Amino acid sequence: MSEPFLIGDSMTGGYGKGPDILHDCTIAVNPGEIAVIVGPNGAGKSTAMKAVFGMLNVRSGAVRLGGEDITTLSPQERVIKGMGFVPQTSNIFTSMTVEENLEMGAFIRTDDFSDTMDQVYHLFPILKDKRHQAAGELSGGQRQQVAVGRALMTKPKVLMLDEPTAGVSPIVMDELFDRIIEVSRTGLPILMVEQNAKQALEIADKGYVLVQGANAYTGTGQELLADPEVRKSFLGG
Amino acid sequence: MDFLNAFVALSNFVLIPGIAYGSQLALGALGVTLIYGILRFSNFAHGDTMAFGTMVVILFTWLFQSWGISAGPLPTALLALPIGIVATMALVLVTDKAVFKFYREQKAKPVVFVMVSLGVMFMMNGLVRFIIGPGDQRFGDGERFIIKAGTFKKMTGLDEGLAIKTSQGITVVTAIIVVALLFWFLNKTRTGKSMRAYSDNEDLALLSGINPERVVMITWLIVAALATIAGTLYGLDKSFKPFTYFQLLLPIFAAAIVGGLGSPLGAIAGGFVIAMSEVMITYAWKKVGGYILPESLEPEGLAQLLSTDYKFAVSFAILVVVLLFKPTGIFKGKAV
Amino acid sequence: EGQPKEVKLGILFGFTGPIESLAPTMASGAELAMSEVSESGKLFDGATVTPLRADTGCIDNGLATANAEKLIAEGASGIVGGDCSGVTGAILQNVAIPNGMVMISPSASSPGLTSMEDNGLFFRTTPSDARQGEIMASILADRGVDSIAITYTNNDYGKGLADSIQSSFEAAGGEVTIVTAHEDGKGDYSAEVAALASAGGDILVVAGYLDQGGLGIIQGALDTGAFDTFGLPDGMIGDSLPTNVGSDLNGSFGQIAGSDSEGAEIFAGKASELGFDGTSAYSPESYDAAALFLLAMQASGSVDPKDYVSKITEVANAPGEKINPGELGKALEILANGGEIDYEGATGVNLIGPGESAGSFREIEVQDGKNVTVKFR
Amino acid sequence: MSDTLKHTLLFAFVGLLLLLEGTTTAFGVFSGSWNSSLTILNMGLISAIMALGVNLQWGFAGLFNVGIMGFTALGGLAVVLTSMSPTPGAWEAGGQRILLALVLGAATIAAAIYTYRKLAAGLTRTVAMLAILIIGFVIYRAVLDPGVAAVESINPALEGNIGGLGLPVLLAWPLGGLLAAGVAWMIGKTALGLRSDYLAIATLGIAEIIIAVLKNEDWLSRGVKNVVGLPRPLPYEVDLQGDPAFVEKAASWGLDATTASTLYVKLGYSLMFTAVLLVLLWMAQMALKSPWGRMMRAIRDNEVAANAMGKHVTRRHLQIFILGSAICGVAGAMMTTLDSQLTPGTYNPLRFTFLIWVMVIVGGSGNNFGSVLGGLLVWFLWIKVEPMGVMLIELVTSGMSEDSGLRAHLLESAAHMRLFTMGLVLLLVLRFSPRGLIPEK
Amino acid sequence: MIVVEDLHKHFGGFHAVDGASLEIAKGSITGLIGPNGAGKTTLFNVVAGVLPPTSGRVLMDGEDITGLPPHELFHKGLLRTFQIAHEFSSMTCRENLMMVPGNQSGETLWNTWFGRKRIADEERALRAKADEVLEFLTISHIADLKAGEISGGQKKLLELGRTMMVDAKIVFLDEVGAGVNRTLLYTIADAIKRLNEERGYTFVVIEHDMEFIGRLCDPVIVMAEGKKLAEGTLDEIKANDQVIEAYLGTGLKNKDKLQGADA
Ligand SMILES: Nc1ncnc2c1ncn2[C@@H]1O[C@H](COP(=O)(O)OP(=O)(O)OP(=O)(O)O)[C@@H](O)[C@H]1O
Ligand SMILES: Nc1ncnc2c1ncn2[C@@H]1O[C@H](COP(=O)(O)OP(=O)(O)OP(=O)(O)O)[C@@H](O)[C@H]1O
Ligand SMILES: [Mg+2]
Ligand SMILES: [Mg+2]
Repeated sequence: MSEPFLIGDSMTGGYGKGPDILHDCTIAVNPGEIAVIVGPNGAGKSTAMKAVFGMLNVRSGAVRLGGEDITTLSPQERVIKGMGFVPQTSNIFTSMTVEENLEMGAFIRTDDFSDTMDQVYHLFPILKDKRHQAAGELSGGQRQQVAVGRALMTKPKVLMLDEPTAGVSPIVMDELFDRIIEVSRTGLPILMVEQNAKQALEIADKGYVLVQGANAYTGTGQELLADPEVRKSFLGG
Repeated sequence: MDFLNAFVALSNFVLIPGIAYGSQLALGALGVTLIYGILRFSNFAHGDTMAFGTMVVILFTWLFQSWGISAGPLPTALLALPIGIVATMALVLVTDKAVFKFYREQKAKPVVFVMVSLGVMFMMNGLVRFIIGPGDQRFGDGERFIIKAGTFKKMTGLDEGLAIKTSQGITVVTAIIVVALLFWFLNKTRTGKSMRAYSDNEDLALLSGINPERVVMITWLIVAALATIAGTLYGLDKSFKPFTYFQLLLPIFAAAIVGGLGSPLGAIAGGFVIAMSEVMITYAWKKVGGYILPESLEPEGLAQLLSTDYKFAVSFAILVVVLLFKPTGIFKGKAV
Repeated sequence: EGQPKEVKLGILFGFTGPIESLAPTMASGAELAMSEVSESGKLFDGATVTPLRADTGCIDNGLATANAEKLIAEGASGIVGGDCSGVTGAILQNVAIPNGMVMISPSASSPGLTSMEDNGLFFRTTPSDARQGEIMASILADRGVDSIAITYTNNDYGKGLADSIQSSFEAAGGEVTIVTAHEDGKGDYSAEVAALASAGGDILVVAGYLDQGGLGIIQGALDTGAFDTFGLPDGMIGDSLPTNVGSDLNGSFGQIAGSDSEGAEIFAGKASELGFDGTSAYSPESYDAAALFLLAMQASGSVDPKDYVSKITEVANAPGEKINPGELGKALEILANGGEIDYEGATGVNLIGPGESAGSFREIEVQDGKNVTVKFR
Repeated sequence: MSDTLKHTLLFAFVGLLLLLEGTTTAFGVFSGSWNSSLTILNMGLISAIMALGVNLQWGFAGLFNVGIMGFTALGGLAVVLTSMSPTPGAWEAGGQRILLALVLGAATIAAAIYTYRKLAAGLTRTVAMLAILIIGFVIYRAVLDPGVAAVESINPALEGNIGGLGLPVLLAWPLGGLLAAGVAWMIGKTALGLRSDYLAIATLGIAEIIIAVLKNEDWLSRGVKNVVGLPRPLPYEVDLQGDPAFVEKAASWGLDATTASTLYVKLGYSLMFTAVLLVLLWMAQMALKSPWGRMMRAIRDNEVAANAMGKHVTRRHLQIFILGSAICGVAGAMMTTLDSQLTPGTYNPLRFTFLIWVMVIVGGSGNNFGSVLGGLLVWFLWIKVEPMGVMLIELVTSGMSEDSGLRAHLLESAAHMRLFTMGLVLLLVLRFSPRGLIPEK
Repeated sequence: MIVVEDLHKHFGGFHAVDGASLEIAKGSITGLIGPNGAGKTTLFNVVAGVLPPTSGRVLMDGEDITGLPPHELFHKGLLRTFQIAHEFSSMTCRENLMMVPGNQSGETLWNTWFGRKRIADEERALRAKADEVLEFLTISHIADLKAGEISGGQKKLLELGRTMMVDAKIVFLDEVGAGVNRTLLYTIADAIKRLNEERGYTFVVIEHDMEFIGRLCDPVIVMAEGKKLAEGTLDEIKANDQVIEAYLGTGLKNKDKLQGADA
């Protein structure tokens, strides 16, 4: 198998001087693919995402994007290389309006991004109503929509989402997954962490199960869904 | 009854000085509020930054004067102002690199920043006194008055005079321009918005591709400019003495807080609230009363609510009252 | 016997803090007297005098007492200081009296210090406020002033002086329209000027300091046209005031301690040679304070406070040969030969009662941008 | 190195500094005088107590109180009101009137608050409140002013105030705490709803108001004219020097009477202050390690959640605000006792508020031992940066020629090295331990 | 048990809760669902005393509790969790739990100095209780970690754990499930059920996971635009067209495309 487009390869590391959270953990995604990471709480899923994005030091292992080693780049440099990320928590600018949040998503873009913004508003109509409201005043689910919208504004080369559907209503979740599929159809690789694992694995090309910072199971989405052990331990039976 | 004289007296002693002082406080408060809004700490070194900037302006003003360069009716200091601003910019950038950056990387708590800024304050304190000494410096020149009290009396034939100093005029005009610019910059430009984004959520700003160091740098540059302008105008209007500038910190912070930390409009409003309350509440209304009230009602005493001994107490009392009703200031400031 | 080759004198002023702009010239004044004595070679057998500077912060009792202890530890034989009355009291009570150390303050004029139990260890070269108030009232009366407004710097000097001017002036039948304080070190005096203007009065008496709030008040009053003549007590007399204010100050008047000797001018001349402003507040008083120490030591032949303390009043007062600034060498020689002197110094020193300066005064008027002595009182 | 060892070493270091100050003149920084060393120690102990009070408020509960100066001054006022003897005739002349006026003033405010609570928002309420306040103010001034004038006219140069109760001065320490606590209660009731820097500036302002009152209400404590010669809990040095028994005792230790007497008094204060400090430290430490401390930390971390978990946040804030302020009041009373005088003009925020904050932060906020260490160490530096600064200047100028103008200028400005060096030291300490020397666990 | 009468909560001109009236029966586990921004959290906040209502009343066991502050409601047995976790970040997870019970004698200053024995005993019991809860939530291993340094889902569990530290009468759970691993979530569902059956707690649960709601809740209330839209069993709700349109949706549209492409 050739080298994947984005790969966090055998990453080991943790926060600051604390203990290692990740142990030889590998995650990767290719263009047109949706890769989903699942696992118990505290397994290190978010940590793995942050490691790929350069927000913590990996003690060993490497991160490569399009064959280029970006292990030493700062998060901001990775953004410029075309990586987009929606963190799990504090993922919006609470004091800025919804519209400004989206504009900030497009910060590195120099072209006209008004049509991208229209697309986001089309995807999340509620945001259009609230475009001039401070994002901090939104409901939990609305915030989540802003966060995802912000990442889409970047027009990234690879999109990383940490639990994008946490707290959104079923109808919006379906919309969101639809949109994610659509986006991935355009060739954009998508790496996401999900606790709504069943739905997520159904649309996933590739699934990782992380346990205690290490890869426990890896396979296609369908494979994992079919694995009784995985179902029982991580997908709620 | 003589409303005209009453109004002129009130303007001369209360309104005009109050407005000028208010603008000076406002310009100072803008710097404080900006640091708070974007870098999220109360910068106690601001008074001494103002002193430093003003000092450089003074030194160059003297140099220009010795060369015979002047700005006609305007103070020569205005010509030296850009140099002062540049020097102050250099100073704050160096300070930031040498001191504050470390704590930003550590993600230290705001109170640690406050203490660090106290340390910086002490050092700048020493630096300024080293260079120019602790004494009083005067550097105003050019036309001192736009209109003099005596001239006004002759012109209008009124009993009361009205004086407007050039420095007062410049202060007010500058304050208006600077605020408008700043407001536009922060709310409408990309860089301005990125600064607000940074202040809101540093990590996320990073993820949006905003260069935090650039945001910090621009903030300091603006603050340096504001501090130098504020300090120079204050010095032109009153006089320059390092200790006074340090003392100025208190009303400046009061202004920034009443207005709402982080809000440029609030800084302006706060500056006027503080300045006006100092002057108004302790004003002896005797003279004004004498003009507008009928003879029989003329006040016997001074008609003064509180003696001027309490002017700071009054402005702080008003501050506390405002905060009780608007806990984060008039313009809904931030709180970290 | 054991007369030292080096005499150390402490200089304990507020080099930082509210009066930091006054302290350096005060210290220079004191050091001028010391170097004069050293250079004369007449003290003991050619002893040199070494100044030891230390800071009071003006308003920091803790710092001031710690530094006073330090001066004593370093071997100071006397302390020129302190400056602000608060710290002066603290040093006196907690360091000087317990250690039997003599203090001569050039600037603490509070009447409260007069009554303090000081074991005869405390002196000052600045006259007490009560006396100056009477003088000022009589000057005002002579000039036909009917009503005055008073503003004072909000410390014991200003407050005491204002009180005494008010009571003396009212006793003489004048009207005081308002008495209001101003704080030094705050640049804006709009509120004070507004209140003073509203109250009105023939002239405005400014019981403050010429390079502190007093200057700001005068500037503000002139700018707004509130007052055009000012009454200037000693804290406001100095060359820098007419220079800074300009011709508008002409016609204002006041008084400062000084006899009809030329002491003040001589001192100012010597000071400007050395590059400091000898008319700055309390600089001459500081010179006198240091000089008194050294003269008293010479007279007693000892640097032990116990021995020389009794000589301080002796050298300061008549009988004896009058001594002006610059004549310290001569004075030392007279004393060495067992003669008597009457030290006049830069401020016409004359000590009365418990270490107080009696103070004769010069009436000053600003003419053509200069302080001119018009009369002695 | 274990934490305990490190912390012990830090305290030992401060001890060593004081020891050096007492014994050697080496390094140009120390003065080799035990008197000097004990003077520094005594103020250091008081500072440590203040730091403890501030740490209680900030470290435990996250209250940003920048009004320490005001509470310190109130403690000082308590000393005057407790220990001075009453001014003869003042009470009859105007004292009662003043008291009445104060009661009326309080009644006015109470009435205004009552009206505010009872009436619904609207024009009526505003008008009613304004009317009550204005009429109340006029009556208050009408009653107060003659009383004040009467009291202040009694021998104004030396007295002019109502004097005190003539009680033993040691009683003033707890009473100072009580007075500060009372005022803290009033402030807390009104201002504790404010957050972070808003609370800070409000308390700063209130402290300024307290000082303004002290400076200008001469009938109370002579205003800027200062009260000097306050009684002391310890004998006067001159009396000791005149006491043959003491002189003999001193001689038997090989000390002359002057040195012995000054050391005796200072040591006496050191012991008293240390005792107070230890008691307060023990109490603070016990409180911190108990469920009460846990609750406070929870409130500091997240008020909303603590409130939802049944903790009465406002009441707890008030409680700790009062406690911390009372401690500052006690320290203020101790300081005024040590100075033997009340000098309202000396209270300024840099020295009495921000310096204390520096102590807390440098020591390590949230940690009681840290505050004590910070208090002692920073006070030592505050005194000693002056010679250090001069040394620095001499070092810099040593290479320059004798008559260089720059050299003269620098030497002339040496006094300003004090604050400069303070800044430098502060930055260095915070650089190498940003969370303080003894951080919160 | 809880009756909400015509409750309004306006933010400026925006009516977040707009005349909602509902009743929560004693001993029930009531589900509260509705589109994002329907006003569920706001309703919780008003009932729990965090926000003052614009108008309307809240009754608990017949007693008017409108506008009571949260700490008083806590002592009346009303507890809540937060949608966005509100942990005490500088305290350990165990301490996060131990601080919950009210009226601890160690919370009085006097006792911290003079009642140390009693405190020690109480603390031992509390600690045991906290460990039990941690064990139950399968997070014993993080007991001594600072709550600020645990994962998002773990914070959610801790949030839930706090409500288990005391004997509550009614517990409001705001999306405990968001971000929690499904296997664990269903374990939690069982626990809630147990608390409900064995200890008689009443629960109100906001959740967007229908499977979770289905396992647990009866009845289910649907809110939309600040009002009650429907109420009934989950099956009834699922059949309601309005609810489908506003909230549930009809599943993935692109799913077929996806499968097709893979094939
Ligand atoms: N402080 C506020 N200021 C202005 N509007 C607010 C504020 N808080 C909430 N809102 C608005 O009120 C509405 C209801 O919000 P709420 O948080 O109650 O929704 P919710 O039903 O809990 O949604 P979710 O399922 O997404 O959590 C939202 O549209 C939100 O934008
Ligand atoms: N900022 C941090 N500092 C130190 N340790 C952390 C930090 N954030 C997380 N951890 C630790 O790292 C481990 C993994 O956390 P992570 O957030 O990656 O989990 P996760 O798999 O995303 O869980 P969840 O599904 O609950 O979000 C946790 O045990 C947690 O204790
Ligand atoms: Mg996670
Ligand atoms: Mg919600």
